[in-house]
Amino acid sequence: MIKIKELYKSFGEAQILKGINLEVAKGETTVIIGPSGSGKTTLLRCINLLEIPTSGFVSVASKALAFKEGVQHTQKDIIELRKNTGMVFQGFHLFPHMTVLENVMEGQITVLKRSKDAAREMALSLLNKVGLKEKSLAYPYQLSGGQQQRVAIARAMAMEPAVLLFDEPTSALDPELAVEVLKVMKDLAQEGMTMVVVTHKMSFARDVANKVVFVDGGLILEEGSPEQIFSNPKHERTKLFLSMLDD
Amino acid sequence: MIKIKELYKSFGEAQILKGINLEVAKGETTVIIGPSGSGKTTLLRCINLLEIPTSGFVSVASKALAFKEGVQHTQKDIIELRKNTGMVFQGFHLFPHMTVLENVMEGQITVLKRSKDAAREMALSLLNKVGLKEKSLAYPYQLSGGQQQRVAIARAMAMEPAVLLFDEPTSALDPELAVEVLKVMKDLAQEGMTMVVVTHKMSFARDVANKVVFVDGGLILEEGSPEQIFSNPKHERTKLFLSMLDD
Amino acid sequence: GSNVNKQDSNASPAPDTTAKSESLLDTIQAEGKIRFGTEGTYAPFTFHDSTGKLTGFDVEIAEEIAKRLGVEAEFIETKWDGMFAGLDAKRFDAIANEVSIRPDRLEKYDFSDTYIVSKAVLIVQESNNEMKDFAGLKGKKAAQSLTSNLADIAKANGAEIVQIDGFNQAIDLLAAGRVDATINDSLSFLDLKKQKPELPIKVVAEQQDAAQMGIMFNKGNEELVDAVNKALAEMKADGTYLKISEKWFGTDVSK
Amino acid sequence: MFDDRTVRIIHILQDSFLPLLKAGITVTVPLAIISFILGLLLALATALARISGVKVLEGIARFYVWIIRGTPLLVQLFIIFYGLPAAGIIIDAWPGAIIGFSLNVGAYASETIRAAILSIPKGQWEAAYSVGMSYTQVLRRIILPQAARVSVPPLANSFISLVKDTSLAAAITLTEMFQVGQRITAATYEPLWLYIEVAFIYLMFCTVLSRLQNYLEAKLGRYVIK
Amino acid sequence: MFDDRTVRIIHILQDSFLPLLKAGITVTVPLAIISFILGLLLALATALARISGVKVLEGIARFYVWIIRGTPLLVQLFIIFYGLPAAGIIIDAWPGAIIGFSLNVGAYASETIRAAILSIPKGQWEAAYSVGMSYTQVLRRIILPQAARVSVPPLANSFISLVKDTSLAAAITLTEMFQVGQRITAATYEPLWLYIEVAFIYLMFCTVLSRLQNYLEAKLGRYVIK
Ligand SMILES: Nc1ncnc2c1ncn2[C@@H]1O[C@H](COP(=O)(O)OP(=O)(O)OP(=O)(O)O)[C@@H](O)[C@H]1O
Ligand SMILES: Nc1ncnc2c1ncn2[C@@H]1O[C@H](COP(=O)(O)OP(=O)(O)OP(=O)(O)O)[C@@H](O)[C@H]1O
Ligand SMILES: [Mg+2]
Ligand SMILES: [Mg+2]
Repeated sequence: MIKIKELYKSFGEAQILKGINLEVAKGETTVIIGPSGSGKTTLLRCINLLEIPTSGFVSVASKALAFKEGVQHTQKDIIELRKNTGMVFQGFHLFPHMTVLENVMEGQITVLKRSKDAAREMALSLLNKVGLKEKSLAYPYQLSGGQQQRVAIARAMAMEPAVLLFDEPTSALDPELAVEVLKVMKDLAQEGMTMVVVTHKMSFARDVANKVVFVDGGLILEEGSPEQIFSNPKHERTKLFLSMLDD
Repeated sequence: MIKIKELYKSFGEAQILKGINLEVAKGETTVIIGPSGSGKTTLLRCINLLEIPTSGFVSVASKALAFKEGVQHTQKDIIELRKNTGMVFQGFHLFPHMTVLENVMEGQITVLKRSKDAAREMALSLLNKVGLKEKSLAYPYQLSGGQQQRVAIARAMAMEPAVLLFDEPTSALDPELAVEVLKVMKDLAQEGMTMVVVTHKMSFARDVANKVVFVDGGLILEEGSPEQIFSNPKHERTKLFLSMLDD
Repeated sequence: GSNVNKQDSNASPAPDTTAKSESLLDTIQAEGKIRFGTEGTYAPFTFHDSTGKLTGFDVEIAEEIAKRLGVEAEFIETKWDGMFAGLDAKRFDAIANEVSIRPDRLEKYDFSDTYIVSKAVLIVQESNNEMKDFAGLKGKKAAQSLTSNLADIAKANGAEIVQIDGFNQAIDLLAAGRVDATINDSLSFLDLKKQKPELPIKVVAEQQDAAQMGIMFNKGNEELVDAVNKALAEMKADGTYLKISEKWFGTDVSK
Repeated sequence: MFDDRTVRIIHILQDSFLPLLKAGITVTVPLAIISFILGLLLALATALARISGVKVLEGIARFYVWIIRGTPLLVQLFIIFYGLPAAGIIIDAWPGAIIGFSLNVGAYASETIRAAILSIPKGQWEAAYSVGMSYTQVLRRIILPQAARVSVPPLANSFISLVKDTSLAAAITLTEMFQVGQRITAATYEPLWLYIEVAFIYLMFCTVLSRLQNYLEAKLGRYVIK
Repeated sequence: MFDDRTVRIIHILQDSFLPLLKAGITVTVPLAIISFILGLLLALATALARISGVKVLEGIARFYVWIIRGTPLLVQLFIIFYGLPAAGIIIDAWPGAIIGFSLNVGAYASETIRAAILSIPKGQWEAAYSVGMSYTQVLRRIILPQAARVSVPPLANSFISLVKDTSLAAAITLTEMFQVGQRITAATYEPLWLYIEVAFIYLMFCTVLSRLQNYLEAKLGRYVIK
């Protein structure tokens, strides 16, 4: 579903991603862990092209793009690839001037050109799924963080992307509120959604991930099944990092 | 060191604290846990009078105030009690227009009327203690979250308060950065600082707390040693809550 | 006998207690200066010469009046609206600014005797051969400042008035072809032609005795008005007036 | 009870009220509204040019704001009305005034709008891009509605200033309310009282605007916590 | 090469430059600076009154802002200079102009400052209170320095407007730069060119102000990420 080859990304002088290779199979959930500043967020942003990679190859579902310095892709190509992904941010980033329902309808109407009615129906069924149907007419500020994040997931899903990307979706939430968001994500995984999740919720990784990827210094240091990584990490660096996460 | 009796606090119609009784002995560390919205933050804010209690009795070190509806204490009384406490916020709230050093000097100069030299000396020694002496001249935006929180601790300590209050000091931090802040707090506890800490870092509570207090619905539901609370909670509610925290 | 001299006013006791009853003329002579309101932007009557000094026909007449009252003339420059408001507020004692003596003004203010009589001229573009007299204004656009009596002449001849702030603006409008004509003071026109001979405008008609100008005062200052009239009469009699008139216009403008 | 002068002034004020109000409603108000709307469009374009990242556009926008903010509105009107005819461009008073005032609003308001757009968190752009929106869609649907809320108070300031600045239109022969006041003054010689009356009518207009400002602030702000 | 008219205009512009500049430097600039400083103090007091929570103070502040924003500056100057003497209050042109312009700056800028103060996160107040500071200390040491940064661009707008608005002082007998321009016009009959020259000098002053604005924005913003 996702194929990334030799992905490099620099900001000015600073090289942040230094040749990432990653494949995610359809229906699988991949969890990315790694120290702060290692490039996890940058990697996700390169997958949906919020950042344009310096060089390398990115393909999601049917759409693939190769990047080189000096080569610019059209706005159209970028949007097309981006449409195959949905993104859920640490800070939710709901549109504050729209109701919950409008948040979930917006992209369907402007991007997918669905009719209002179709968009509303889709939105309501997704809100139902994340347990927020009765909050349809509320504004984001009237929701708790956990509720906001569930709306953000519904908003991303409404575009029917091939892959959902999550960047620390629960780290801004109290433990209690995190639980409800993780539950929704777990359900999605079980329904066969392809997902890439940056998170430090180890219990989620253990229960849900098909693959855990440890990123350090802009490189994938080690990847494998959750058991492999958590119980039997190959690298000292991984061991040290995991020791800091134990609650 | 702290004595709170029958503390009530309402915002308009909503009663948030419903009769809190709490004592914290000198040199002890008390950890407060409880679900979101239970009133933990409000309790801390009532101790240093960022919120004025609706009724009840609050004493910190040598200063005590009784509150009743209709009775207003003077600005002077409030500041005097407040001076006995230092507060560390979830969001750090450093003064962005001042360097690290100036942040730690500010209160000493304006409130304690120390000389600039004395304030600087004190500030440097505290910054040294939290491991940030070499960042003295940086501005807050140039620091990581963990570093900012350590400066906030130094800023609170510079006022030499009798008690330090912490409101989820690490919940805005990555696990790695949280570690460095928790270490500083642990050192303080070992040096005999009196502290009240709202946190969900259970390992910290287990290692450092003399007492754990579980707050729910504006009341203290249960309190005891960490072992008591974590291994043998009396209430179902406490058990349920703790089950959500296991990573 | 209202011309009180300095000794008289010095003789009046305790000026602060009787300040109310003291006449404006007394005050002027006590202070040794008379304050004139003037625009300072209306050549050649009241304007600043190339060195920046306030001068002009009205200014020199006012100075001469002051001299004959035995006081200094002080000029306070303000806009046209501020002129009336300033006199009302007693910011100055009189106005020397080519103010024409009109019945409506006389309702609220007093005037001195006439010190200049203006002829109104009809000014059009050089290329305009249709308009030959004031009657030709009918249905045409004339740029006029509404505060002047020249606007009344234009209106009386059936012109559509385009309101302007001053002569300059009228000339701009005329030159830009935005209006067909303007009626103005012949003396201003001559001064303009002196400064800008290349301007493609011309005079096609003249009207005698269009207006009589006087120094303007608040009502209730008869002593001062009388004193000023006396000074005007004296300067006309001894030739001083003629000298000033010829200096600015090369002719006697009192008739 | 009242002396003659007072009676006279009361009469003048009574007689002048309707003519003044009429000039206000037929000239001052439409001039202000039309110029403000056009000016806002210009301001939006200028603000977008300023943050476009395209050097040439940025340069043009900067230059425009610099010239217009740096020179008096009266002079700008003069140049449009008396200067352009020399270059063969003859614009009537009404369009001339609208052009002048719009250019002015455009320059000042562009700074406000630019600041408002920049104040919307980057996360909003990214969230909107991440659902596949194009630049224009993001701007129209997500950013501008939020920027509108932030910019209402300063734009209201601009609008209220504009209502009063329209009095400069008299300099280019447009007879607006202030000018009517001056006409009446020319016949009645009571400038101070007429000015106060004119000020009173401006105050009425501006009070309506302030109300509108409060209404818009409340409406656009319904989705934020007070 | 040049025709007579051109040569004449060039001479006029050359001769008038120094007198204009002198009026600008001795009247326009000091008038604007003094009024702006006093106006800022007034604006600060008004803004604090507006957010004080004391109903009476809030009411007074609101009323003041409403009256001043709602009526033309020219009328305010008129009332101060020509109206107050009727009540026995005689104020000279300079102090009168300074009072008028300060009151105006005070009203408009108070809205800016109020918004800026409210834009500082509540956490800053609380952090400062929590180290034991009093209201005034928090305001002076923590809030205002940060609010200053936010309010530089809109206050710069106000200052730049003020520089040009000082031309209204001519109506109350203060001969500032614009009036000097009109004087020269009266003798030379070249209003358009004189106006352009005057505009050029205003532009110079305003350019300096824009530079100052950029400098202040950079200096006060040194502690935030770009
Ligand atoms: N737009 C940018 N310009 C310059 N540097 C950037 C930019 N975005 C990220 N970086 C830098 O890239 C590095 C990696 O950042 P990234 O956000 O990908 O890390 P991360 O692994 O997500 O860390 P965290 O766990 O803290 O979120 C950091 O050093 C960061 O400062
Ligand atoms: N200023 C206020 N006005 C009105 N209600 C308030 C205010 N501050 C807090 N509350 C309400 O009081 C309740 C308790 O809030 P508090 O912040 O003390 O909870 P908490 O235990 O700290 O929760 P969390 O874990 O989410 O920080 C919440 O319902 C909250 O909405
Ligand atoms: Mg990240
Ligand atoms: Mg809390």
